[in-house]
Amino acid sequence: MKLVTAVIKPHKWDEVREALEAFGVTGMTVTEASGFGRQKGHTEVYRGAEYDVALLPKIRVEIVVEDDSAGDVVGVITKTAQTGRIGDGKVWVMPIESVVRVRTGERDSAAL
Amino acid sequence: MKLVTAVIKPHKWDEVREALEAFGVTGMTVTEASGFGRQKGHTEVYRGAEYDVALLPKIRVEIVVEDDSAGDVVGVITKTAQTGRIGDGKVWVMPIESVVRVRTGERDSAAL
Amino acid sequence: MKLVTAVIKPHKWDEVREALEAFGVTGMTVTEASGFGRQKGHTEVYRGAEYDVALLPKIRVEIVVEDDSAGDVVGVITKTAQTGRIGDGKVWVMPIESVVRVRTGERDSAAL
Amino acid sequence: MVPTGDTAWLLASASMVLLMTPGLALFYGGMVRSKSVLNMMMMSFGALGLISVLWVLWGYSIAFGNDVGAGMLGDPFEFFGLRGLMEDLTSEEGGLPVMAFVAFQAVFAIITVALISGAIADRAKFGTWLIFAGIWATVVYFPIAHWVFAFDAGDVVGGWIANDLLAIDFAGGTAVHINAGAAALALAIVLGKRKGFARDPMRPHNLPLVMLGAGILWFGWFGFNAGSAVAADNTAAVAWVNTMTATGAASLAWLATEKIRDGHATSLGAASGIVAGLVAITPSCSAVSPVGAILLGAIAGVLCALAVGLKYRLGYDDSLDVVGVHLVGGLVGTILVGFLGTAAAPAGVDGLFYGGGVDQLWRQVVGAVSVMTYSFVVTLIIGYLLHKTVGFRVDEDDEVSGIDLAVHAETGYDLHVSTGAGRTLTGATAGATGSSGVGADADRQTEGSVKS
Amino acid sequence: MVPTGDTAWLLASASMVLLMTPGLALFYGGMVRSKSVLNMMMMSFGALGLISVLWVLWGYSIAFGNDVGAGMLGDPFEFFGLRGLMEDLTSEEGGLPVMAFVAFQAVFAIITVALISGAIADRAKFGTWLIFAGIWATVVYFPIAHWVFAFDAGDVVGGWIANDLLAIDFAGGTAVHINAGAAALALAIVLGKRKGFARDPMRPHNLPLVMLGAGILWFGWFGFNAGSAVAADNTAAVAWVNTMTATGAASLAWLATEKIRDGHATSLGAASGIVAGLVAITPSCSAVSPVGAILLGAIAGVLCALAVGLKYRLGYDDSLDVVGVHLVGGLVGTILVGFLGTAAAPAGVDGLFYGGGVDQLWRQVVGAVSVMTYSFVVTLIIGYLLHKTVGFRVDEDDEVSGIDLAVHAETGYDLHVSTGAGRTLTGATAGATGSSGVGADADRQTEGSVKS
Amino acid sequence: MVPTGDTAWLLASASMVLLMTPGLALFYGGMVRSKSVLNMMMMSFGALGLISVLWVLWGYSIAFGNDVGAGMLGDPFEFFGLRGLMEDLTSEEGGLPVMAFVAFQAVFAIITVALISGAIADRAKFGTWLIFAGIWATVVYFPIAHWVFAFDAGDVVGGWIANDLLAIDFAGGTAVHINAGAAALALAIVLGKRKGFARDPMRPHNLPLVMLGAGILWFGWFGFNAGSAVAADNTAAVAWVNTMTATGAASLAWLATEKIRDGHATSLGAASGIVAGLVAITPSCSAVSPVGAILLGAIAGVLCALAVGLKYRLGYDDSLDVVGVHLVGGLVGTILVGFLGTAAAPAGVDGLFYGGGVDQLWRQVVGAVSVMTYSFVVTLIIGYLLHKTVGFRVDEDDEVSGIDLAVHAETGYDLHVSTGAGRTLTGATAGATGSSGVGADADRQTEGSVKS
Ligand SMILES: Nc1ncnc2c1ncn2[C@@H]1O[C@H](COP(=O)(O)OP(=O)(O)O)[C@@H](O)[C@H]1O
Ligand SMILES: Nc1ncnc2c1ncn2[C@@H]1O[C@H](COP(=O)(O)OP(=O)(O)O)[C@@H](O)[C@H]1O
Ligand SMILES: Nc1ncnc2c1ncn2[C@@H]1O[C@H](COP(=O)(O)OP(=O)(O)O)[C@@H](O)[C@H]1O
Repeated sequence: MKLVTAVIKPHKWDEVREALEAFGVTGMTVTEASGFGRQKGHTEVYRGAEYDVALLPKIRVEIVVEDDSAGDVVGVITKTAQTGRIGDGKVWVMPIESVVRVRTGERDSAAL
Repeated sequence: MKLVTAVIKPHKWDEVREALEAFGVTGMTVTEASGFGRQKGHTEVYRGAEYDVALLPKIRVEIVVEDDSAGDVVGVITKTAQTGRIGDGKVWVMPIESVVRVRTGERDSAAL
Repeated sequence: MKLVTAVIKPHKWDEVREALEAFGVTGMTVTEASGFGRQKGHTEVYRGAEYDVALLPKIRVEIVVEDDSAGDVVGVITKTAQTGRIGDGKVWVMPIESVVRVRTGERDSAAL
Repeated sequence: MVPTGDTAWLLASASMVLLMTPGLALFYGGMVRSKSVLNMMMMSFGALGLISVLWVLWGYSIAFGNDVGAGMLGDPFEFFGLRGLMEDLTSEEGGLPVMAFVAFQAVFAIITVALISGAIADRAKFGTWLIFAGIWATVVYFPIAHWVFAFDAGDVVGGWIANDLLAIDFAGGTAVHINAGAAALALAIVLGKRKGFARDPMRPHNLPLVMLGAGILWFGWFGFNAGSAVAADNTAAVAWVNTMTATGAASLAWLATEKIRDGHATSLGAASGIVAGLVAITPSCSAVSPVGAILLGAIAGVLCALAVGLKYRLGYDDSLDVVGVHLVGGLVGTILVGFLGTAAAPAGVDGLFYGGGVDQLWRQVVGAVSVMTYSFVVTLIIGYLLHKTVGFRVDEDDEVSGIDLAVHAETGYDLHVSTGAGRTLTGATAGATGSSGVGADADRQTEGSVKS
Repeated sequence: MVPTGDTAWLLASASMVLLMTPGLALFYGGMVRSKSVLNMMMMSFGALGLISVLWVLWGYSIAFGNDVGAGMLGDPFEFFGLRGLMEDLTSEEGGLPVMAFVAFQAVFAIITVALISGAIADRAKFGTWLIFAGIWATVVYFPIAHWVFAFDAGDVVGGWIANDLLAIDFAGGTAVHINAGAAALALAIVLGKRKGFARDPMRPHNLPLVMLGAGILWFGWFGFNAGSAVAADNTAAVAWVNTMTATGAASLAWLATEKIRDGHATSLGAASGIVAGLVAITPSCSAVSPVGAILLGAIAGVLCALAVGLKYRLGYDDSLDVVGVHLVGGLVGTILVGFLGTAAAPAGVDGLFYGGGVDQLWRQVVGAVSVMTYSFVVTLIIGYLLHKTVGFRVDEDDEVSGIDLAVHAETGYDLHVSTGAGRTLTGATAGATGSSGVGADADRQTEGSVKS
Repeated sequence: MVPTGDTAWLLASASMVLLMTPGLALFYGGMVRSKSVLNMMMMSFGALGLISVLWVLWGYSIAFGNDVGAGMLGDPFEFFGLRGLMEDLTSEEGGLPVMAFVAFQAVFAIITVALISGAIADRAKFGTWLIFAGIWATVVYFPIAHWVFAFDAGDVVGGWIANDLLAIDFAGGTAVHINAGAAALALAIVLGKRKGFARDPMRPHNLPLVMLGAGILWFGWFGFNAGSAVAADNTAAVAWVNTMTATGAASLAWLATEKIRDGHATSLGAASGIVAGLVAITPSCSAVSPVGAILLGAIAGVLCALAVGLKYRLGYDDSLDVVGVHLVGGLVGTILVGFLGTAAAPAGVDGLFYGGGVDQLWRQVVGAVSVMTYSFVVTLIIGYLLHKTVGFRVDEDDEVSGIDLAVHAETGYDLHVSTGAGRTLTGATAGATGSSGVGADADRQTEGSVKS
């Protein structure tokens, strides 16, 4: 099993979710995150004092998948989340040793 | 070392934490997350317009453990977080190469 | 490639980010987290009723790095985030199989 | 001729008191968890809507219609729908527009009902709450308002507490606060404890909201108390000053109690002390001197700060301490008139400490106990009847996951930076036809909906 | 001699109405997504600043200067800068200070402009909004205020609706609500739909804020309606009671409509119903009985609850339902006077249901339609001119990422537990010299800035 | 006979001004980081409680007792505890209830103290703040109120600025704003900078709260300024209109300054401009024409917008710009009376630009400078004494982790979706016995507590 972690732009989340569903992914876990990278942050002004806000809002998605789906899932995300502008995000894949469905105790493939 | 990641229902968090403490886990890191899966989201209504809220609030717990405790920790979580109803969540285990305690620089087992 | 995950005290985040930038890290993903560990939580009082707040605010940073930088990155974080007081946090390293830059589809080293 | 200055003050006061109910909604709403803030606020807003209608229909008539027996009840039909009250003159040879008085008293009825809801946070069916509110106002509040606020005038006979017992309750310590507090206790018993009461933390989710609510309540309370002079005169001014200073003293006293007992003076304590002081000075603001008001406020602050812990000992889940603050504060304020009342104040009655003996004291106690008993017993009956028939409590699941979502299909806050991640509009019920179909708008993208 | 009671009420009312605009800012602000809450509030606050100046310069004069032709317009120069209005006496042999009336009418102009902004949430250039507000007030609101509110007095000639048509609009159902609602429709058309309208969820980000806003609006509206008596008299008192009870009824009716149609009674529904009721009783509060007000409010609550869905069917993005609530509510209230008006009420006119025939009804319809048409057409012209010249809409990117950041360089909330993680002060523009350099403060650590 | 119209307006005004302090708490509270919002609000609420008691005890007497020497101080014992002031009549042959005046002036004292707290955000010991507030009110505010507000009346001798210098300060530009601003500067110096000042970002955590605060302040300020006429007359009406229009102009001017300098017009700028305009029109609202008020407001808006940057240059941490807004705004408003005053306005004095020469101008300058100097010096002394004895600043650790938690044992917000994850009730101090033990409630589950 693999864990695919994707960090994407927030307004792309809905599209990515739909594409993943269409592909057959049945579940995922999402957290709000902030990204720091090449994409410039922005400047805020309060009473004439300027604040550099280096962090940008991102959506972080985690998806546990079968070994052989991992590449495709990464592909689907990459394709859907792409705008071509700096800051589109990253996707990375890590090995998982086991996964359990809490409700039933089913393991690995059966747990998805 | 292993990293156990658990995604559970928020109202089960207190029980899970107590069970883990009782088992001997001394630390963990928690984030608020949203889950998407078999469990249906809900519908909200604002001025007659309906919104499908697909994401459900979840608690995401990360626990770094010794290799041989991983299975037991997963067991404790699975047992405690179980309600038997859809959406109870998942627990997965990943390999960790090293862990450091920031305060002392201690490594691996000593870092926990 | 490796994934370095660091859980640190919030007020250390700015320093850590600067140190990592100086070291050459070009990107990272940050989430707000809560930590449970040796560090005591605090007590809140509402109308005479006391509440133990076991969780403490932490910043969780994820950095994808080249294999050979991992140790140094962990070192930089450990050094910068250290206050010497309980609760300084943990840093752990996990193996990554692949990483993709969403914008370009570049992979692995080129994706950073 | 209409006394325009008095009318101006009465209309301003009525407006200020109306604002108290939204203020209460904030005060209460900030104190619950974020998953039930809307339901909490809705109990106040529901009362606001409902009682403003019932008051016009039969409330005013029950409270201020000619007495139909023993000072217990006004004639419900005399002014049904406020009939005949729109004429220009009110008293014989000129006086306040009756409608201004109708307005002022209406907002008292509204907030009294809303106050009760603090006892049943997070768990009451909204529909049942509305039914309860209507029945309770009709059989508890309107009659008690008659007892306390309906003074005999010419041929018109009023209520027994105002005219026979002669207890002093300037602005509603009995009719409003003891009444609401006793009813709150009854309902807390009827509905039972929240799941996790006294074990899980149920701490306030938004304290700035609570403090804003307290500020608005204080502001409105000047209308409540000083407006109860029904004139822009010296009595109103004395009531105003006493309302300020007793409240300040109560807030300080609550903070001091906390600091000594718990080691911390809290913002929730400051806000709670404010309300405790306001409650206690309500019956007494015309009867004590400003220094007496400081004393009275301080006593109320300490006692209420101690009283809010009672629920854990006695095991009733009066979630937002309506008993500890309104019942206890109302009793303190009402009874202390018997001690601290001074003939130099507008009410003109000396209490025990000012050489007046126990004459006024027993009247105060009888008034307080009567209202408390009637309200508690009748509320218990209404509550149980509703609980056993339509049901008063939501499902346990809905309580745990959050009553806002279950009952109102809403979430209080959506502060996520992401642009509404994961939410999609699936249907907009549209237009005068009432059909709930999907709009014909070409811009509508149906693939936006979830097929989970 | 100055009638102090009336003046006191008028000044209090003016203050209450001024508060309505911040209240509206909250009501609207809570309803948008958190990324545009500040811009939403700023449209109200901008109107507050701008119109309070324009009213003094030429607004009052256009509205209440001597008529310069056919009841369409007051003389803009007569009272330019309020000249000559600071004297002590107003009417001949004593009367209200004119300045009190100036004050009271000013806040009507302000809120009418602010109301429009609800139609163009999330996407309007702030600068263009201000320009629009100034032009619109000058060519639409000030003249219409003349039509409706300028009664003939001695030699001074007023507006055609007030004096010739004799439509009843006690506090501005036409001049304020139909006017703002029609203008809102026009602007929604000019600016077009938000990206994602009717597909993406755009749900309220802070409902307690919305309810607070509704509460403040209700409070202020007593100044609006009862203050429109321009006296602390029986008419004011009747207006007060009707304003309370119609609003309560409308809120209940909206909730009932929702419960039946959607299965849930929502807090947004309660707040919306309150505003719908307030709008509908505005023109009619002096003309109906309290029971009539209940009926009128209930009808308005139901119709507005149904009307807010229209935008999805017809495809205009009136983001916060200014049309559904203010235009529809204003029409309902104005026209129902022709049915529910009763001679027993202060306005003294019988409507169709009270045997008055259609005489008043047609006057109401003509007044309503005239204001609606004029406002819609002229707003459309102003809007398109601005849209084609300076531009009325922000970049699509800015709309998506959030207008607050793009236009105001601010974020509504920063509720993170972390101590401002990732943000660093890079420059503080300082002092009277206006230089924006780095301060000389030794404490300043320049390595704090980001070199990304 | 009591002049009911004037009394009505004065009581309404006093109520509105009381609401300003909670409004200020929101205005300030929204501007700090979320970890110190409660402490920020508590400094205002603490002042509210404390000064409302001290005013009754000796404050009123020091301010309005018969002068005990050179117009510097009223007799503190004459009206100690407001003795003898509850009688019905006030002036000889009838007049306002003295208690109404007591009420109105009380709320001025309260808010002046609260204003200072903006300078010492995030770092002051709450206990020390309360001690400071009590001493400062007694030796700084009450005497200065005597100087400025106590007019000679019959045998009663008042203060030197009001009666001898004859500086015009209608509603407290000197006594309230210059006074609070100078004290704020002194305290900012005494307490020193916050850790990370001018390096770490300390941006507002809740701007809608700030804007709500500004809206409430504006509302209340009508009571402040127009109420200072102490009558419902033409002067009040002129003050009202000037208060509206100067404020609008100042808000626009601040926004324009920002737009030109920083490229963005911000919501914090709009709110700040509102307060700057309100401050500047406070002394001058009876002395200038409405057009003069526009000019005065605009000047104040620009100068205050520039002045808030000074702290970074000069290196004092006036956290929320009490100096930049209240001291500068107060000076601008007070001194501009010497230029823009017009005999056509109620105060009846021509300034330099209206041909009045420098006569009024020097009086204004002397008044302003005297108050500023006295306040600054005495505050510095009080501040240092407290700092060296009981200590004025919290631990650095507590400052960094958040003063709310450390001092008040509370957290402002808990907006987590999870049901209070990780928090458990460990003890409920209960009941009249004051014991803090664990309740006997069988429902209580002790395994719920944490054993970390
Ligand atoms: N080395 C990294 N480790 C973890 N997350 C990263 C890393 N680099 C970038 N990111 C994440 O990816 C986002 C986009 O990266 P950025 O450099 O801005 O643009 P791009 O990926 O288009 O080159 C960042 O905001 C951050 O969340
Ligand atoms: N493939 C997955 N990868 C990551 N998280 C998942 C995955 N599937 C489910 N989850 C998480 O587990 C939660 C519960 O899953 P769900 O399918 O609703 O119920 P159940 O696990 O009981 O079958 C989801 O809300 C989501 O947070
Ligand atoms: N086993 C663990 N797995 C994951 N996170 C941990 C673990 N132990 C501690 N942490 C994280 O590290 C933080 C600091 O740990 P703590 O035990 O309080 O102090 P220290 O690391 O200084 O001994 C915790 O708040 C938690 O977020």
